Amino acid sequence: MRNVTIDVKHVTRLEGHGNLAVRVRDGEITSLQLAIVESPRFFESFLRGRMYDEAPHITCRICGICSVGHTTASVKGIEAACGIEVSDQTILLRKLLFFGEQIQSHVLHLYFLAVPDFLGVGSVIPLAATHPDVVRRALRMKKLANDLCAAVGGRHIHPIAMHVGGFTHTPSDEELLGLKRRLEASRADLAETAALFKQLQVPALLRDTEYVALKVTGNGEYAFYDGEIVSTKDPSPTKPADYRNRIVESVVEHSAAKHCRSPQSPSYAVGALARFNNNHGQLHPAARNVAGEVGLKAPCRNPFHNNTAQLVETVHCIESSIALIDTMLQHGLKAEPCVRPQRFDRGVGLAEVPRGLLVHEYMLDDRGRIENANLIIPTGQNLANIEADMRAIVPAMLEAGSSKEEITLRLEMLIRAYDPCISCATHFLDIEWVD
Amino acid sequence: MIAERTKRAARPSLYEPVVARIRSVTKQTDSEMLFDIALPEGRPLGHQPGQFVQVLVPGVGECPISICTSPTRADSFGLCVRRVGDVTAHLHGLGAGDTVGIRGPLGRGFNLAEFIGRDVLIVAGGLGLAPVRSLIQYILDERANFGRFSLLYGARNPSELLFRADLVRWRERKDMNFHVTVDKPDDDWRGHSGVVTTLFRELPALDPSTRVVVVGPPVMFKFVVLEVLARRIPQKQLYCSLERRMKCGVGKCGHCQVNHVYVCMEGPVFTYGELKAIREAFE
Amino acid sequence: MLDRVVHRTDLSALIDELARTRRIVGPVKHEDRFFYEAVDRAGRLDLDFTYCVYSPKAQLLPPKETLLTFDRTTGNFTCHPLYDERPTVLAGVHPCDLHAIKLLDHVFGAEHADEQYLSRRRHMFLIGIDCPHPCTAGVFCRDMHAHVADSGFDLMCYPLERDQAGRTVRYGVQVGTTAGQEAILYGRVGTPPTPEAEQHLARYQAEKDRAFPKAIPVDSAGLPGLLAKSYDSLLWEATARRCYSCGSCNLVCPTCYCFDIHDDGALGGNGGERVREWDGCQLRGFAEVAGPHNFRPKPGSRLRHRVFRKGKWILERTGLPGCVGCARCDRACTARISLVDMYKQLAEEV
Amino acid sequence: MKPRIAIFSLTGCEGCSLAILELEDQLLAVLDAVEIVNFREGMTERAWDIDIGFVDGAVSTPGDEAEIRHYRESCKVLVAIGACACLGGINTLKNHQLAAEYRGYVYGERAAWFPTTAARPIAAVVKVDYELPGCPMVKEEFLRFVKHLLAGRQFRLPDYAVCVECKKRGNPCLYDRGVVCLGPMTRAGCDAICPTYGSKCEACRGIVSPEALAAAALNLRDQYHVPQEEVLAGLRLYGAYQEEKLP
Ligand SMILES: Cc1cc2nc3c(=O)[nH]c(=O)nc-3n(C[C@H](O)[C@H](O)[C@H](O)COP(=O)(O)OP(=O)(O)OC[C@H]3O[C@@H](n4cnc5c(N)ncnc54)[C@H](O)[C@@H]3O)c2cc1C
Ligand code: SF4
Ligand code: SF4
Ligand code: SF4
Repeated sequence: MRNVTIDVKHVTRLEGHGNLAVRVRDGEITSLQLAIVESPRFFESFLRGRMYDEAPHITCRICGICSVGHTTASVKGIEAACGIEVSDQTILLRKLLFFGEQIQSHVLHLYFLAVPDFLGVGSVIPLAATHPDVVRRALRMKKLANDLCAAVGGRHIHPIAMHVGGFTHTPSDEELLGLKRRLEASRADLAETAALFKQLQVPALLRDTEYVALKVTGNGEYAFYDGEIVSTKDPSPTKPADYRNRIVESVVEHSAAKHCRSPQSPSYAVGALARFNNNHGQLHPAARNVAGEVGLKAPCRNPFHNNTAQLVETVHCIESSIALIDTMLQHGLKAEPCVRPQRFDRGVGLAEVPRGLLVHEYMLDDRGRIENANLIIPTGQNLANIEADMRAIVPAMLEAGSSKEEITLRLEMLIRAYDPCISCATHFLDIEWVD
Repeated sequence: MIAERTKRAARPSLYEPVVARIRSVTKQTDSEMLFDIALPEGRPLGHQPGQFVQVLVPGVGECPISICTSPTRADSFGLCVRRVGDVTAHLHGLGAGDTVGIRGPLGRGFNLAEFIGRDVLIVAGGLGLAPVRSLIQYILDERANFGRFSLLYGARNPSELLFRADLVRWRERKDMNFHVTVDKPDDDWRGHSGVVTTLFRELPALDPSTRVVVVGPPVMFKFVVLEVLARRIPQKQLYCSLERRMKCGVGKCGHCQVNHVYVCMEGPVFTYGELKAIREAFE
Repeated sequence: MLDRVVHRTDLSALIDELARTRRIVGPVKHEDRFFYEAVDRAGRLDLDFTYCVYSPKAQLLPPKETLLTFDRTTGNFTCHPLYDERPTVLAGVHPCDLHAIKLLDHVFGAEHADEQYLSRRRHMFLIGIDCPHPCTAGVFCRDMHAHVADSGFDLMCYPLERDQAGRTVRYGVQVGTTAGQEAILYGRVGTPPTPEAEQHLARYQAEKDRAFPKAIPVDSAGLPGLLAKSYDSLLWEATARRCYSCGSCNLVCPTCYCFDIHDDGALGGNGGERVREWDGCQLRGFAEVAGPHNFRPKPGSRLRHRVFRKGKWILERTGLPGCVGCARCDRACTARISLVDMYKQLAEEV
Repeated sequence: MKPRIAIFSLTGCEGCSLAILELEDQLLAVLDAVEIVNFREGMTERAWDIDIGFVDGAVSTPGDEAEIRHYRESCKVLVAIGACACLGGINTLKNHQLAAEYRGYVYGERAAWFPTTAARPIAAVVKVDYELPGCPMVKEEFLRFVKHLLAGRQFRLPDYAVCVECKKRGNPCLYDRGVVCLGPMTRAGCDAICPTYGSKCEACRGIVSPEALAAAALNLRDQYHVPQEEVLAGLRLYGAYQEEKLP
């Protein structure tokens, strides 16, 4: 098979809209694009002129799945710009909320978006009939994560209680205790999930990739909320405010979307696997155990193993949530007023959201209004890398005599493995489809 | 919904309906159906003409409907229901053998003591015939206890006439003075046409002691009252029936309150004299 | 007349004793406001509270409750009423709210008794706490003769003595019912009142009388007359221009008891329930019927309806005041529409 | 026959579609009662013979416009879910800026490469049968909607303000703490979730009635001295802004 044309309009089981187009002529890839057709949203534009404390509420509307992540990066960016130091309690609560979202998002991705591929069905819906226990388990874990978010933030999608400077609500001891019990009970579900993933055949793909993530140096924790930028090619840490030294946004000829590269590589990857590759030593022991069980070893360069890394991170987040709740119960939570701004200036907030490194940068005027904003979303950073992976997969599969359908499915699986959150795309271009 | 511990109390809840069975459903017009309903063991409802019941369709809701048969008749009672919303639409979907919840009889009906031995004039417009039909039947069943009896009935057009079988029978009766009219006659209509007030021409002179009942839409109500008062009938002898939103039907939920009265308790039947003190009733 | 004198710790012990077979509900402080809340022991209550933002109405007529569950099978159904019969001690009810509960008792206990309300009420032990001075500015309980209560409680506690921190340390207790009597005897709390304590109470009451000012131009007996002359006042429409029709004034009011009933069916299956929920005459759809026709479409007529209910109609129907002057409605109104202001303006008009 | 359901997304964050998946406890019962035949975010299969279509997101490009017309043709009942679909949502913030400005700011010289229009609720383009507002849509309301539809009952949105739910929950009122909350003028149905978690209502479910909006204009200016532009900025956030209705 020398000529292949693959067109997938609106790749399914993705957050947002993406089109895939591959042209192979005489065994050579003549064009390959993952095009983002999500409507442009102009967040950076309409943030301008709004008050500083509105930024988290506005930017969390970038994406329903990672709204906690956006809120977190946003409050951190604004706080940096306002010289606000939040209390230890606030940080504890933020981390717990963050874990809630991490679990929620990973479970959703693993069970609803990825598992159907492995089990050869089109969605989770038929699984309700064929594998009811699997679906029930997925819903149970998702609900636990949701309730965790709700107890801290009011709800998971677009959290309410988290503001610049602190929280307007604190969960009660009873709520925390209840959640802790359920988190502990969920270990059984995690074990079953690990067992399920051990059975699944993960396609192989090895390509030299740079993995970029936040890292808390020293004996610090596995980075989600805090950290500096590192990568598998350049482990020296870069401060959040200097993120532009590590992330170069650029325009690529063949694609209408902005791509990202690093000083070291034309493309790089962020996300669960990137975090695992950089920070695996800081995982909770239970998570490390599961990594061993399912055979995930750092450095792992197979992007399909992003799912496996998500599973490992889910274990880490559950265990860390239990520890966080213990700390909270020990110290007791009290209502605290939100910390007020000291100044209005420039600030950068970074966070490792489920899909990878998220950047929120703000410039405020002297009345606290947003003058400029720059938001870099994980999926934007991964796009170039996804395309590079696809360029490696297609010739290899053609070589192996795979059919067009097999190639298409494999490419879709690859895209889904990155769990791209296309509705997050703040500055992707909308392109007209040309055949 | 509530995590509270709950159990059955010794006394019954006022919100618990009696489960009653529909014996038959008869189509009246395109939007009205007549339901014949029996309580368990043929128990009589024990109502007065002019009272109403709360009808429950579980899962949909409850609504007040006037009882349109006389307590002197049979071991069942009638409800004539116009389809306007959720509950009424679901009622229209039910058939013989189905069950509904019934609470009642509720409210204050016609004060029969006031009517007995007197001339009676009933003027009904549209669906207003339903609540007064119980009184009409009562008078006809106890005909000897009343004086001269006249009934004027108006509908918008012939297809909206209710209780057609009754209309035929009433017309044939010698012991009542019955006239019917439609606002907009069609080609087949042979009877009187025009608004209901035009039927007053067909009436003999009214005795000043006549008890008059007027039930119908607000506009009709106003013009009929003018006709009646012009014939020097005292306001306290003039009766009408009010409609309001109702939830509990027993003077608690507040929805049917009009100024100081609860329509479900002091009404739905009021004399015009009483109504005048209820200013909001005319707003 | 006092029946007992108890120390604050005795009162706590008494409540805890009662709570061996009952839940405890009473004022709990959150930031600087008090709310009725279920607690596990009396020590969590703050009986020196000023006022509770919400009245105890919610304890007797919950914002939302299931009246019946039903089960539908083809063409047939059965209904099961539900009751909340948890024995409860409601500790810390001010006289105004005791008056309000009396009104609720009357409304729900009268003709067509509401067993869902009454069963809850019958299982409620009420401990009143008298207020030595107005709980906050703007109240007009005195004008409504609701600043003192001589019945409607199981026990009534008069705060006779305070410590330096302003906490009541000694209460004079008056027994209102045999249940109250039994609780005192069974709990063996406090000491019999001495003549000195009686004098103390007399002094307390005299001081209280001076502490409660007149706040509106007429009292509860004069209100019906004032309102009768004000039906056509332009004040209603003028004031209502600011009214959101948000119903907050209704819902926080201890004497507003209007409700809605609706059905909630289960998804798939034949079960479901009939649910009662708070409603309020200020809400736009309150008097709306199918059609749709709204019998009270204008905010001005709704506002007038509420004020007439509070000041005139309930009193005339029940003989009990329809408003106890707690001013919760005034405080809850974010448009700052105030009964006190309206009464003052109406009095100036006539 | 189970009703055939589809879930579509236009310009938005897809949080409303996600909220359906977050019904966890009732999701299996919902899946039992209906047949989902088209849901890009959650499944590969797609069908176009649809009884009820739920759409989240606003119409903000010519592409969206074509899509929504196609959905309208394919669905017997069309339901707008979420603030974006019902009110235009947060996307409408750009409507208050000059197009050249907001496009150029994000895309620089290449702004001309792609088309965009003012963000609009979908009812501005096609007939919408029901709206379930909120940012995100309230999943309990979605469930109530589905139950009503399955039982053949008419679905109505609450026609009262958020304060009602706040009171039923026994929340302290934010005005009591000096915070100007938009609850009194906003349509309820969210169970007052924001005030319950200590945050002011931001009117994501839209204005409850013209009278309430008029009252707000008077009260916020006269009683709370909030400058008009701040009131407008607040109401613009989720598209609840209704310039023509302000007195
Ligand atoms: C005393 C009395 C007697 C009545 N007698 C009859 C009769 O004999 N025949 C008949 O067809 N109709 C009668 N009605 C009107 C009937 O009650 C309404 O048409 C019915 O409530 C509409 O309910 P629905 O659920 O179909 O409409 P929806 O619009 O879906 O009603 C929603 C809810 O609003 C309330 N509601 C709506 N309209 C009314 C209304 N007009 N009155 C009271 N509550 C209302 C009900 O609680 C209802 O559940 C009477 C009303 C009253 C007050
Ligand atoms: S009307 Fe106002 S002052 Fe009177 S009892 Fe109700 S809330 Fe209190
Ligand atoms: S609280 Fe105020 S604004 Fe709300 S309905 Fe009552 S009077 Fe109107
Ligand atoms: S907090 Fe907001 S929504 Fe709640 S009662 Fe106050 S004004 Fe109304």
